[in-house]
Amino acid sequence: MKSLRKTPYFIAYIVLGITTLPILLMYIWLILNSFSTRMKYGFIPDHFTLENWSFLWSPIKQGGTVLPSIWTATWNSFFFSGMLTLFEVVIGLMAGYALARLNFPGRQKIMKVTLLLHAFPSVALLIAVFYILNFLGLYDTLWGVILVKTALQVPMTAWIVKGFFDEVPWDVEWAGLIDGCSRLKVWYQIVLPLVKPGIAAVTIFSFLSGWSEFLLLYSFIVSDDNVTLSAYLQKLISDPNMINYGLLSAVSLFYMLPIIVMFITTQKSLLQVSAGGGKRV
Amino acid sequence: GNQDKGANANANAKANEVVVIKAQTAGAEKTRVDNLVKAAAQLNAELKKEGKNTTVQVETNDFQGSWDDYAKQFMLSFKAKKEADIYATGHDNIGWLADGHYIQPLDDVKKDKAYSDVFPTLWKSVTYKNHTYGIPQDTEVRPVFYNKDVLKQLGWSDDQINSLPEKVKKGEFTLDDMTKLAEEAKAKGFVQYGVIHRPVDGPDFQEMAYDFGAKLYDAKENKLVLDKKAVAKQLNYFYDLAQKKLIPDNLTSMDWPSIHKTVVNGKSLFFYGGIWNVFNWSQDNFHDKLGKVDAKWVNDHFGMMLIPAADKGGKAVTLSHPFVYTISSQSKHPELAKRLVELVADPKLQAAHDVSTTHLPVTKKASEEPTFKNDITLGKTTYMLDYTTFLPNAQGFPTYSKVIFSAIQAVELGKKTPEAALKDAETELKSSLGDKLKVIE
Amino acid sequence: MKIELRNVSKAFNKNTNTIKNLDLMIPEGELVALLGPSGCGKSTTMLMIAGIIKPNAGTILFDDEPVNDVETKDRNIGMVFQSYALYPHMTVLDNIAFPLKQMKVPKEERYQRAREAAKRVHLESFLDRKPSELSGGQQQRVALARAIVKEPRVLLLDEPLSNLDARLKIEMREEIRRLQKELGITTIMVTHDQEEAMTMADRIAVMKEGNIVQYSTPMDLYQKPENFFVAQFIGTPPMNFIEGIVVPNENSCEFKMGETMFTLPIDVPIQDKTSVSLGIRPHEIHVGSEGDLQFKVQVLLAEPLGHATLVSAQIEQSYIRFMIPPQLMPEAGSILYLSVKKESVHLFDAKTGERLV
Amino acid sequence: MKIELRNVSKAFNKNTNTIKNLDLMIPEGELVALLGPSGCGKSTTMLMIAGIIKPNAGTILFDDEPVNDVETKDRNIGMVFQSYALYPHMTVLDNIAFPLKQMKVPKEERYQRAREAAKRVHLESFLDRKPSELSGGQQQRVALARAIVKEPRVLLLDEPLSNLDARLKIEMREEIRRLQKELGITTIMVTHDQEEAMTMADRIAVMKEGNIVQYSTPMDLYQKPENFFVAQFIGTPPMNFIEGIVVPNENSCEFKMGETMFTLPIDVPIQDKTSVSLGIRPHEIHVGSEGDLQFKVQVLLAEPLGHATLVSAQIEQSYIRFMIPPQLMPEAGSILYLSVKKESVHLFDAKTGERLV
Amino acid sequence: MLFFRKWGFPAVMLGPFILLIAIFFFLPVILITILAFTNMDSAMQWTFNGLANFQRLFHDPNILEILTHTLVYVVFTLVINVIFGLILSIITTYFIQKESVSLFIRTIWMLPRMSPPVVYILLWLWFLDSSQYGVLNSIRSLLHMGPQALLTTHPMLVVILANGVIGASYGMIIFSSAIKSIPQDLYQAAKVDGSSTWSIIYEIIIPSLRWPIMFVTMWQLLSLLTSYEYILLLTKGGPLHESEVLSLYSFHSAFQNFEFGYGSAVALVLVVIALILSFVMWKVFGMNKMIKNSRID
Ligand SMILES: Nc1ncnc2c1ncn2[C@@H]1O[C@H](COP(=O)(O)OP(=O)(O)OP(=O)(O)O)[C@@H](O)[C@H]1O
Ligand SMILES: Nc1ncnc2c1ncn2[C@@H]1O[C@H](COP(=O)(O)OP(=O)(O)OP(=O)(O)O)[C@@H](O)[C@H]1O
Ligand SMILES: [Mg+2]
Ligand SMILES: [Mg+2]
Ligand SMILES: O=P([O-])([O-])[O-]
Repeated sequence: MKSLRKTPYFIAYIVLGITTLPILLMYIWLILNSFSTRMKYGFIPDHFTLENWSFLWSPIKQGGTVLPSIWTATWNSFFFSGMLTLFEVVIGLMAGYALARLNFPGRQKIMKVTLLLHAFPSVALLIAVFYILNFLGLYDTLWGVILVKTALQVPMTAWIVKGFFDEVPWDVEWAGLIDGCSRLKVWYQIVLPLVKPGIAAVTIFSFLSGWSEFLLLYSFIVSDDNVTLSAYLQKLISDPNMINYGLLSAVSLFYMLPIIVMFITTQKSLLQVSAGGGKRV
Repeated sequence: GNQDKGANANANAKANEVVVIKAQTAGAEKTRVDNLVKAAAQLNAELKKEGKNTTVQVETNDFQGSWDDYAKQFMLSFKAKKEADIYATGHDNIGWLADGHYIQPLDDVKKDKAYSDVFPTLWKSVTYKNHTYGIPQDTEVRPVFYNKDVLKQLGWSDDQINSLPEKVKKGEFTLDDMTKLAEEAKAKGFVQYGVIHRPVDGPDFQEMAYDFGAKLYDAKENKLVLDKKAVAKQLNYFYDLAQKKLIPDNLTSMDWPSIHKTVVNGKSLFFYGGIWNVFNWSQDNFHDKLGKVDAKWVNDHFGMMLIPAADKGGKAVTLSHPFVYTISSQSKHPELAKRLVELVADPKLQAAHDVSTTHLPVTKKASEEPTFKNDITLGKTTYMLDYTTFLPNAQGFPTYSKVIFSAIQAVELGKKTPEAALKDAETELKSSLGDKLKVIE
Repeated sequence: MKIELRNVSKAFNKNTNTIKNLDLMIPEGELVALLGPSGCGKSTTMLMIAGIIKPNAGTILFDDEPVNDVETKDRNIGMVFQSYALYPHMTVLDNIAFPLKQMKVPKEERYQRAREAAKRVHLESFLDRKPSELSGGQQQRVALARAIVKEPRVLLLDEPLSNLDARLKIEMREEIRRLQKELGITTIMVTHDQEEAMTMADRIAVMKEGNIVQYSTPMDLYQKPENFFVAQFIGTPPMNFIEGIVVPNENSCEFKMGETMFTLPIDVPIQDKTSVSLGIRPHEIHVGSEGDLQFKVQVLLAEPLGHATLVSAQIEQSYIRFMIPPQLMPEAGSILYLSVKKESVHLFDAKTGERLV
Repeated sequence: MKIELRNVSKAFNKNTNTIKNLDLMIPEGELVALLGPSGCGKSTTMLMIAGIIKPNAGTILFDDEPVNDVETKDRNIGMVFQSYALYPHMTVLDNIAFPLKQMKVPKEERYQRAREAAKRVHLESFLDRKPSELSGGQQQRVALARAIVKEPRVLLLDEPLSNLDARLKIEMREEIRRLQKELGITTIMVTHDQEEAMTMADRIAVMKEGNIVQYSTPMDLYQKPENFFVAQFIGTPPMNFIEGIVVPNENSCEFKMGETMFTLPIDVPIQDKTSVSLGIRPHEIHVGSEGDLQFKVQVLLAEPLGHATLVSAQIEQSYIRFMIPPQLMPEAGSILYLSVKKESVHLFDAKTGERLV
Repeated sequence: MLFFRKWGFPAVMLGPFILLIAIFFFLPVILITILAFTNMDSAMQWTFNGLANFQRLFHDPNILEILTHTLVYVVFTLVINVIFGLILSIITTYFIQKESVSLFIRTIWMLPRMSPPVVYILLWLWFLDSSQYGVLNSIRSLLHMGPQALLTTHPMLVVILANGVIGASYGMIIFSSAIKSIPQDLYQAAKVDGSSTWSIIYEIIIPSLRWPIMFVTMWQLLSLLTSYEYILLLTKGGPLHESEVLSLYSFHSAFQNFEFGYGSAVALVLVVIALILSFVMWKVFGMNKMIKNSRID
């Protein structure tokens, strides 16, 4: 009786285990690889070494070049992703709210158009975007790339958060108005805290996409001062004959670390959902 | 164009103008632009002597990424007028760069005495539509590596082993001989594979076409050429290798490290490589036991030879992919840029670059530099420049190369016969290149 | 503040008007109760006064100024929503202090006042909880405290006490009434508790299907319901109705139902054979023959209520209920003689529902 | 189904037990009302019986079988949540049909039965609406229909009628009672409406701070409250209490408060000078001197209720409220002579709250 | 004034959004549409050539094969993405109540998305490398099994798996956030009404996720149609054309062969396909109904 009741759980865990384990192993492998000179049979670490991690304290040499400091790249990545996230999340939340909760003509059209824009491959857009950026004098500037990237991503943010805004009970908004808020204030004082899980989701996505952005930076930034972590990685692998895989593993783990931390912290906000209480209208 | 970083108007009567020249290269070999910085010092000294109030400052940039991306970036930055004055790139880009009016002809630089002793064939690589659009910076060759240990096991004497390159050069040892030798080594179980080549598309495959006597480009008509007979032979060659199981089943899906490991650990008798591989193998732990291996070790265990001729007495070949300096057509200081390019030909600068990056010099003088001559690998391969070939400079060549590679892949995987593969390749080339293609039956 | 609704209509969809040409005037400082069946449009009316829902037609006036275009936040309203509408992410204290925060009351004073309001609704020991950790009644009290804390000019209470126990309810009523009187807050309250409406309201508006059917003082409503709907709606237990026809005599009226016939103690001329409903409140029926109208019934069921016994009985085809002293417990089937005083007799036209007497 | 709670405790946090060692036995087929102040743990008790909240200690038994480990879905329960908990994405009809769907009732029959249930709660014309398009009372009725549609063995009703108007409430009460009786569904109902509890329940459990203070029949509870808490909690308007001390005489007892002193019509021996609360229900107080206990008061306020007038008056320091016939309207300040019958006098120890008489 | 009251707020909320998209998204879209009718190449000249690009596309010997691959790739990856995303989110939010465990699992599934794409793909390549140095083949050889070359024998399968694993995390995050927003009392009511675990998933959770599911499906559909990065890194569309999809083809044309005009034309074809699919989905999902009116007038 009791075990029967557990069947769904049992199946769920099996499915989860079978599919999750390979991924976990892949990354454990990556970690081991970064700490060893060689892997026996391809997967058993051999000599423990910290050499691959030396980029943390001394710039690495590759061929004839010395790569820039990883910390500069990290800072640049933070700046770029941070700005992108800020723009994207704020603008996306505003638009998502308008699309979910305000009455104005053309709402459907805006939604359709923004969705369909996504059907245009960003590669194809690259050349066209170049002409725009060049026209605006934003070519070879970080802000230009931030704006472009925001524009490409913000429809997604708006669409996602619209779903979350839809679920917010109307009566708390009403109460906010009664208590003397303008609709703008209702939006950020009352509604936003209630869609925290949604904000967590879009924040992590936009930060992530900023963090790993490569193509746009690479296409629209000529100068070398703005090297980000993804560009740094690109430097490591640009010559397929000369990749130091141990180093690459270490750098990519380093690259992943901030985003993992960020992910965990934003996900923790899921714990603080305050749904429930009262009769929802 | 390049910008003047502000005229430095001093209280001194003579205002000194600082001219910034931007130079860009791609890849790890940063000496290509660093040499320009050194040349600038020389230039500044000369300018001073000439009594000019100009100081040249070279701003360098090394792009990391694929060649396509490098090209793309140049196009865009050019349109935005932010491109480098001196753009170093593979010679095969000259076609589209010239067609797009991105770069200017450098015929006068060619005439400069600094470049008077360039290996003559190299000028071919930078000529497009009867003009010299680039100045060779360095070059390399793509020899076949052969494993000395395996040959020893096959009973070859040291002398025989060391004279193999010579025999190849003379056309005594043919491609067929090479295949047979590989077969023997494999049959005897000394190696797992007979031959290894690169796993992805690249110039190496075209050297085989040249080996079979192909013509890839018609300069007069400015058209790429599909030489069907030669290409058929080329496809047959790879088909044959696969049928005889001399190459790994899935060679074209292996990654580079596996290729290097296979070669370095002596699992294959031959390897279609490039001289820079010697440098690669010293950079990472490819050897199962030794880890990184230095040039000496490589020369002890491997020999390098030209690609054996297809027929007895025929011409052995190799292929080079020279790096060239080009100068932007929008450059505000073309004269200064040209002078820089002249000064950078200095043999010492060349030799330093070549030795540190395992490349070959472009001038005779440089090849006689002691530092260069003493290099264990380079000294031995410079002669190959006399046998070398180049990729066409024409636009559309990447497409051509990709289609041919697909065909090779198809025959290797046994998915198509050489005839079928050739037919499909022809259709595809006609479709994508249109009137840029000329087919020779 | 005087509140006036003029000819207000509201439709949620094209087919039906939820509110139909509603007129209502609430004098300054009065407490008006909205009473009506479930779904008749009480909450909708409230939301329109609050400015959250805009009427499709008609005008809403505050102190004779049309406010249709005034934003909710500028109307200075306190409201208890039927669903409470607490802010789930804020503590009780923050919920209550929120309106003050919007008024930019300094932090210290704000919390001071919020704490006082919480005390009034007996929530002083729950200040740090989130709404989801409160019981239903506690949530409702938070809503109440939040509505009154800023001492608004208009108070809208949509069933503010429905989830409170009887004792607390009485206390809260008094609290609201006191506050409302002291500050002269114009208040509109929806309630289903008629006693609440009767004891608290200056006036009662009885609604039916989006309209007001009677608007007057509690006593008036009770004693002189203008039509059948109000009569049957007001009063618990509800008024008894006996269907019959009127046969006028020279100087009185006979009431006829089936076999039974009795004299109505009225002196208004009524057309012959009018189908009528004779209404009598359960409390007005007495055992014995001391009244002006007399009839006998057969007992069906007697239920003790504590302070009285509730009897259900049959007279011809009609059923009636009435109270008798708690000591009495008539058995089912027994016959009782009942009487009613003249003033307690209500007569309605069976067709139009209009009051005849 | 017989339901029993044995020594059940539940704590939401470490500091306090919300439910403390609660014992309760509900015989098969009975309707028990839970009555108690806001926040005393009624809903929590219901949720524990439903199996949604697991008790920290104690056992819950259905037909003498412990069900602590039986999942909610296997308990065959119908429940109206205090918050309704309607499924927002389903129409009214689908909401009501949902429990049947879970029982794999064929589609046609399912909708047939759901429609019938909807009709019982007068929602037949709202079947296609989503819950968000309903009024509060309509939502509550959906919840009610959903709870009864599958004719469960146990019905848990958490204030199921709080948002309905008086008439509908009476109707629904009858509906529930009929269904419950017909099918013998063991029912637990939380209500704040004492009349509801009195008329509907077979027994009433009065709760206070997570415990049951009296569990007995409605009449018993009304007439013989076991302690002060129950006495003051049960009955609307609430019982009047006069604080004083008892001074026993030879064959009777004197009650003394301040200057005033009067004889208590009781014959139980009580210790001298015991501080007591003398409780009298407003309905039991009559004007005049026809009772066993007599005293005079000064009128403070008289409110007309329709069927009676509610008078608030003062006797020494205590305030009392009582009903007089609606015709009387004493002026504030006037003196009234009142009397109470012997049976209507309740006496509680002021310290322990225990009933003395 | 009144005008501002009515339009001011939507304008403020939507203004930056519209402006940004109009300039950096909508305008480029128009430009590439024009571009598709030119023969722009590496010289970057806007010379119009009418329908030539489309004629060439029509006669392209590979186009049919590429279209088929696109379809297979999109459909299967999409199914994995959405279904698996849903399963993962339900498991980590509903089944596993312990938040730390859920978070751990979600984090693992996010790792592929959080790794640099090149490294993620390198991991696959290392594992699947057809030589004996590939991890999979190393393990197989320990077990005395012959080497496998999944990348040559089943390139599309690998492409779908690699993309599926990444894509699943997208749905997972959005869905689990949405599940977390479902009020608890709905589960309680459902349990009281006799719902089993399956039916709670089916009747309560999934209907509450209508918008996210719909959004993720449509968005991922379009993303997959237009995405090529991972394929480019993993197989470059090969061997032969076996894993070449339309967007990759567009990329190859535009940025390897520098035929920008032709590349844009290929992209336009893609857009037309996307338009049709989106339209169908829009109808299927009843999107119009999910755009509700404001309840504040
Ligand atoms: N999730 C929770 N966390 C902490 N305390 C809670 C929680 N739920 C309820 N309580 C507390 O437990 C007590 C009992 O709550 P319960 O909901 O059972 O009250 P109730 O008797 O139903 O009250 P009401 O009549 O107001 O609905 C209350 O004081 C409440 O504040
Ligand atoms: N958003 C809506 N869409 C459609 N109809 C609605 C909507 N809101 C309310 N209604 C309908 O309008 C009518 C009036 O609703 P309202 O909430 O004003 O009733 P009410 O008088 O407050 O009832 P209750 O006493 O049950 O709360 C109801 O029949 C209801 O079904
Ligand atoms: Mg209402
Ligand atoms: Mg409760
Ligand atoms: O592609 P290559 O590295 O051989 O020039």
